[in-house]
Amino acid sequence: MTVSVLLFARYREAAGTPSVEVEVPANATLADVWDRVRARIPSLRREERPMFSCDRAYARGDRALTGHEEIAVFPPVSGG
Amino acid sequence: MTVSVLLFARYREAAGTPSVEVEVPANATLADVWDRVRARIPSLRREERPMFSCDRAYARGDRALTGHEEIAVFPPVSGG
Amino acid sequence: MAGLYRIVERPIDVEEAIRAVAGPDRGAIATFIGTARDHHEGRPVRALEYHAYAEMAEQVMRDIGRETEALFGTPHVAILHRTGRLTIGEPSVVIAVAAEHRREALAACAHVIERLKEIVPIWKKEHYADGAAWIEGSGSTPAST
Amino acid sequence: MAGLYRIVERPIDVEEAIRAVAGPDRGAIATFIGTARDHHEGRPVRALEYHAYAEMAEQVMRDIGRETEALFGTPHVAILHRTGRLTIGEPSVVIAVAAEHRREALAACAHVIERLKEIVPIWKKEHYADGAAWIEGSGSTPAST
Repeated sequence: MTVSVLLFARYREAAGTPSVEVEVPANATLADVWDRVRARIPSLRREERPMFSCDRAYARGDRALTGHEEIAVFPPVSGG
Repeated sequence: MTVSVLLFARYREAAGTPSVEVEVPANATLADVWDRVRARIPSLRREERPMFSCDRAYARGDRALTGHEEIAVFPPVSGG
Repeated sequence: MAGLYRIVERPIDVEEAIRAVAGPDRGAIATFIGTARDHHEGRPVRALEYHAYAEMAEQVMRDIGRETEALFGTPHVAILHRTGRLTIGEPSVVIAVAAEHRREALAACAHVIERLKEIVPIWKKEHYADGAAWIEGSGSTPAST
Repeated sequence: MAGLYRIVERPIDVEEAIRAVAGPDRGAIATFIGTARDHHEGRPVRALEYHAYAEMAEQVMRDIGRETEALFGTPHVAILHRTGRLTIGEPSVVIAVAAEHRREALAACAHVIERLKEIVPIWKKEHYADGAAWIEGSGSTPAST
């Protein structure tokens, strides 16, 4: 399935794009998606502390996807 | 010596005056002054928790007076 | 010591206190606003009235600012307390503390309101539909503690 | 649940947050304002820039409001966070919590800013005379803790 991944902050800047599409097997997890994103975008390869969200709520890397979620990956937050 | 005593809040209302003058011996204490004030103003006789100040700083009842201080007596504070 | 310590008879607003403490080297401002509440211990309150020994109150508020700076390292403190009659909802007191970081600003602000209620010579009178009553503090004498 | 939770691109002010939480049955409003500081770890900062995942950020701020109400009994919470470029001294975040009494208002306000910094998807970039850097949080993943 094709999933679109939103990128934010340093990840977005490193990727040069606000979102990226990757192909993953059915039932792929967020961690699988992140692996494909990093394979596609070399500047993200050294990012070791990603935070994931599914449909605007935090999710863990082992979360399995249906392909219909709004997915985002971003670095540890620093608002305030 | 004659000392003038400022009254605040409920004490002022009970006394019907913002200040009262009393005669006390030289070297009288704040507690002595308070005794005279209550003798003069019956509506203050039941007040058992006075706070004293001398020259705009808190002082204890055993503080001896020169007669030149700004003296005040008032109930426990309740600002905020 | 920087700071603003004032008993005022007009309405007070939080912006005035914030302006008094803000500055480019500070990343955090904590404020506390006391407002006239419409009830007290289950009884409806129609209005509040505050009376102050203004000259001493401003002196004691300044002392609280000094104490707060010593405890929390926060020299930028503002305390404005209103006197006279307040309608429900109006601010009676506004405190603002600015600091480099959030934790000392928040801790210092909480300290200021606690100390204000303990020692600043101000008194509150509650007005009800059928009368009024002075509120009395817990009343330890600061000089003896 | 009452409350105001918003990511905004324009300047924010504390009065807006206060108005959102104030009410006649509340005697205390605690606020926290984060402002753009002119230095960080000894280095001069010229400007700040905040980027947010706005839709999720507002959702998470609302979650923090719910959590805060559960912990402190304070349903009246406002959180406004700015995005875009800020000049030094401008507020980046304004939090206001109203409660019947001061202690829960102050404790709840402190809780909100701690949680905001932990979990709301917003990122800060510092601009210096000679470059810029994204600031990274301590980064425990909320879902795994």
